[in-house]
Amino acid sequence: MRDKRTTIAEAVQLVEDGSTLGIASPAVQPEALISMAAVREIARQGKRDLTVISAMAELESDLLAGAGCLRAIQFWACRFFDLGTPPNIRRMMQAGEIIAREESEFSFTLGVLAGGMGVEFIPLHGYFNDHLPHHPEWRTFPSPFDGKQLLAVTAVVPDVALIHVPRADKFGNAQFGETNRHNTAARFLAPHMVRAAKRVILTTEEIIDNAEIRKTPEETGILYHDVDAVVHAPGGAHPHGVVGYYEPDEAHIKRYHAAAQDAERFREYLRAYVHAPADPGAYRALVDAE
Amino acid sequence: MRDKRTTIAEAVQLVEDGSTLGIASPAVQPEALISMAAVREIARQGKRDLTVISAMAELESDLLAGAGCLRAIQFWACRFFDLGTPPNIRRMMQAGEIIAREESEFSFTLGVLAGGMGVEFIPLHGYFNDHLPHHPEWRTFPSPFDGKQLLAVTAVVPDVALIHVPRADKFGNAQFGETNRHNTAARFLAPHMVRAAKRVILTTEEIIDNAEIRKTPEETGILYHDVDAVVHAPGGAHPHGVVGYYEPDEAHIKRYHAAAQDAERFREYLRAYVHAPADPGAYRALVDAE
Amino acid sequence: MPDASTDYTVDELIVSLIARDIRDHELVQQGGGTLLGTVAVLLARRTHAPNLTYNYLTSMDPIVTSVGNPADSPHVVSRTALAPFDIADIVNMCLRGKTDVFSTMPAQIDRYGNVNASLIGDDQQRPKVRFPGGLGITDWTLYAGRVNVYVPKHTRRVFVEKVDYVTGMGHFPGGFAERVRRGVPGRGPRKVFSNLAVMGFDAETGRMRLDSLHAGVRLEDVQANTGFDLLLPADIPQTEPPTVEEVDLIRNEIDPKGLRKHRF
Amino acid sequence: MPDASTDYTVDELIVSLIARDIRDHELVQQGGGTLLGTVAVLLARRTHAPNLTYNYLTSMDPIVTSVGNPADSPHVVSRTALAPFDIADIVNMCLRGKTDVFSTMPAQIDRYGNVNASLIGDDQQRPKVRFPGGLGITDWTLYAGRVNVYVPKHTRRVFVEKVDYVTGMGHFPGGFAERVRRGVPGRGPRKVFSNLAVMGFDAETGRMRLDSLHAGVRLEDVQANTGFDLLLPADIPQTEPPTVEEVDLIRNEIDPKGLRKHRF
Repeated sequence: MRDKRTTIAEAVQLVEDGSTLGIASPAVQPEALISMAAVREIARQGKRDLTVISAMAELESDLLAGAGCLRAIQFWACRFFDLGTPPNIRRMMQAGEIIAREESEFSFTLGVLAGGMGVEFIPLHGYFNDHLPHHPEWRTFPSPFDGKQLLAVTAVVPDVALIHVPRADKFGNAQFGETNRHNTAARFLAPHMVRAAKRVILTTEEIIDNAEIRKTPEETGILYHDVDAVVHAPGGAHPHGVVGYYEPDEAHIKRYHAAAQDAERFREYLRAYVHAPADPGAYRALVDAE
Repeated sequence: MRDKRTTIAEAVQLVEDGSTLGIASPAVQPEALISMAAVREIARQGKRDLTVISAMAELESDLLAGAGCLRAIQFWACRFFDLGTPPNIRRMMQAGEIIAREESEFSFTLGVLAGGMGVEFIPLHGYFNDHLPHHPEWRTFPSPFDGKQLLAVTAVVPDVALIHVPRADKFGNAQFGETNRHNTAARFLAPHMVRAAKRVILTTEEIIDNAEIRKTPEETGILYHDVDAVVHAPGGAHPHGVVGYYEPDEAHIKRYHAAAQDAERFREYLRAYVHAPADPGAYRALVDAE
Repeated sequence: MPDASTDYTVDELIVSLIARDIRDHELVQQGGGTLLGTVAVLLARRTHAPNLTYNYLTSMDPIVTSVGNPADSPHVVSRTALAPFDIADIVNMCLRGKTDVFSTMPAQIDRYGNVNASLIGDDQQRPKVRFPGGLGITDWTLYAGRVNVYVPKHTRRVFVEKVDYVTGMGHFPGGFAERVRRGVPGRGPRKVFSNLAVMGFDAETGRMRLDSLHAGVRLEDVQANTGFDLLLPADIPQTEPPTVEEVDLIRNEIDPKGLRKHRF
Repeated sequence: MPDASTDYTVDELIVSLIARDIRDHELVQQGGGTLLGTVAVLLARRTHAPNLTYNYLTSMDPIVTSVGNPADSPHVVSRTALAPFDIADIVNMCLRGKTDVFSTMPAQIDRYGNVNASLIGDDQQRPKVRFPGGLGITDWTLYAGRVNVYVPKHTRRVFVEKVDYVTGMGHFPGGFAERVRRGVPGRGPRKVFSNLAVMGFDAETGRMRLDSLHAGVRLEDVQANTGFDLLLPADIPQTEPPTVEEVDLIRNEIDPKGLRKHRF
């Protein structure tokens, strides 16, 4: 095991223009494993032409959309909490500026499972709908058993996956804490998305000793060999919450939603929250002061 | 949810001659989820031409072999604790009387995963060895992506799966207790094998109220809708152990191993332990008295 | 016979219709976005289907008796469930044919029961309106035993000749047998409950058929608000109203805050 | 340079050879049946590879310092691991190329490094001897980075012209490149450590090659006990002995009960 600690600015160098970005798992309030610290840094560094793979594309994908980082989004839903389609995504998809790779819960899950298991694809029978033409990465083929048409749901293998966890050691062994117990969607998707990815950026509320990890091995959700960069970023899920650390910041989420309604106001938001703070610590000081 | 309680004799009627039988998971001493109560009843009822699917075929498969119930065994290992190949299996395979469908840990696991997920198969790349000709249920086919040869590891779908658990309610919701925590092989294979099967016979140390299940939902490993028969069979894993209930019966395991060395002595064993006791209660009284 | 209610709203009628389609001992899949569907499940459990179970977001069969209280939130009730349930559990349960019925409220539905929850417009990559998308609608229309659809406002904007995006697959021209022939395990859309009528599907042609009209609704009202020709039975009965007991349970015990009325 | 031992047994030599092939920071897969392999992993960790990790049956990287004590049993040490590990974890870790090295002791090995742990005899469905089978040998020879093989008794019964059953795949005629061409991710057998010699494989032909002779062993001893022609290098060096420190660690700290000597 190697020490993988670095800064968020360094870590995000792993994300190249044109690459695919896996969001570990959807937010299920009051819990999220979404690394907003990494998302903000990606926007700050002005990455381009990314494809985000996010089961439920929400604030994180919307921020990247509004910052001009995205070419496409692969999702089973894109919604902003209970407020409908995320504003930037809605506006930009309706303008034809972002490609929608909509699919279903089952195909998304099987794709992530295939990626996490290390197999090429998982075959799905009887899959008929309008998602198919929007997934050039999929293939249809005859079953080797009965010749009926099957869909090869291609393994999801993001170039980089992002995750924010409560606790990790410097090697990247990470524990989800309470989030693992209640957010059962996260429990499946997060470890599989992390395993599936070629590179993983992990941000964490706390860096703990490896000996602490070994006191409760049954809590470990991610192992060091699947992680490439470990960044200590307290508050790194904000405005999402992290159970046991902080609640979702509902006021900020509303402010975001209002700002994202038009491109000009959103540029203001980006200036204030993405470009002005020098790092996750400065961002935290800013939102704590509000 | 329906009350599925029945006797072991009734439950085993679900097993038809010629069918496939899934053993939920291997014994990892001192723990097992193996329903020896159901295995003994199958032998007692003289079922024929069964194919056992057991990751690590051991005492349970050897008993069925010696009782003349088996046509084939599908396994990644067949070994009797630390004592080499199980005696009846060894003798009968060497006589060509039982077909060996040996495979590897990975193919077996992927087959059970496919069965538990409800997909036709899982594709495995680069699988070259001598297991292939012994698995007529598998297919090779060209990858729909790059044309390279893939193995379709066919979903394992046993006609009937057997499992013995510490606690279950009358509907078949079952909790593994301590076994779930230490026996991580069981933790994956057992629920998937149960899900994969067309019918499931569940024997249990205790029948508890449904309200008890709901007090610790996170302990539940099997859900009612995957279970067809629930049999209250205390001691039903013997001579295996069940953590928190009883230890493995090492003396009995040795006695079994000695008896199985030749067919005549094994008939004696079957008379004493399979045919003489009228039911799991009588069996338990017999071995408790030893 | 239980007393038919004479004092009910159309949302209560639809709750009753969805509930009555659930049979005892069935396993119901209930999404998070459709609270009316949850009310129907709870009603069925309180009336003719006490042994049903349902998958409620992240847990299996939690004990829920009403909607709209913090104590009924998925996180809290999951502590009374049979088991926590993750997305892989949901997938494998359904692909193995265990999930009996699901209900959904799409933006559009066409004559074959194809449903759209994705977008409005001719160009799927430059739509007039982008919706949040289908979540599991695609999957349950293909893999659950059957699906019921409800529509709060029966208009030509919802009942269209052809949906702009097939989020959930309906029937094929060629009828119910065509699903079997193509290896689609689920039976697909069974009933459509709107504020005007109940519709089903014709087994031979897969086309939508009028089954009954709600009290006070005329055939012309339905036809004028449907963007395609409905098949018509020889006799058009009136929709069975909810019972007094059902309305009382819905209104006073299960959903006293009226959350079911969203979009009605 | 550390002091070479002059007082060591062949099992200690083989432990040292397996250990030295493990590089620091590598992830080692260790089966349950091969305790000598476990001793080698623990030795590597105590010497040149302090940052290696290993998957020990049902847990990932438990803290184990010796073998043969009840306190070292997999169940007990798993409480000090990074995480519990189930069979699906093992599969996905290896299929994704994370597993670096594995060692195994087969019943037979042939000139291409095919290994047999399944049976002896001409008829695979009516063998002369049925063994317990290969467990994960098949998988690690295909999907782990590389595999080392050890043989306690170098004889013609073990080193055979053609194995009776290919439990684990060796190299193809055509050499190492043929694995890549056929889409086999792992590099397969790297070294064979017997009680007489160290063997490797020729990249161009995939055939077994003599690398070194243990002290006191003559080339003829090896050839007489090998059922096929070994490729021979121009110069045949003597196998590097273990160091004094290694022998001391093996004998006195890691495996004082001598469990590594099983089958030697």
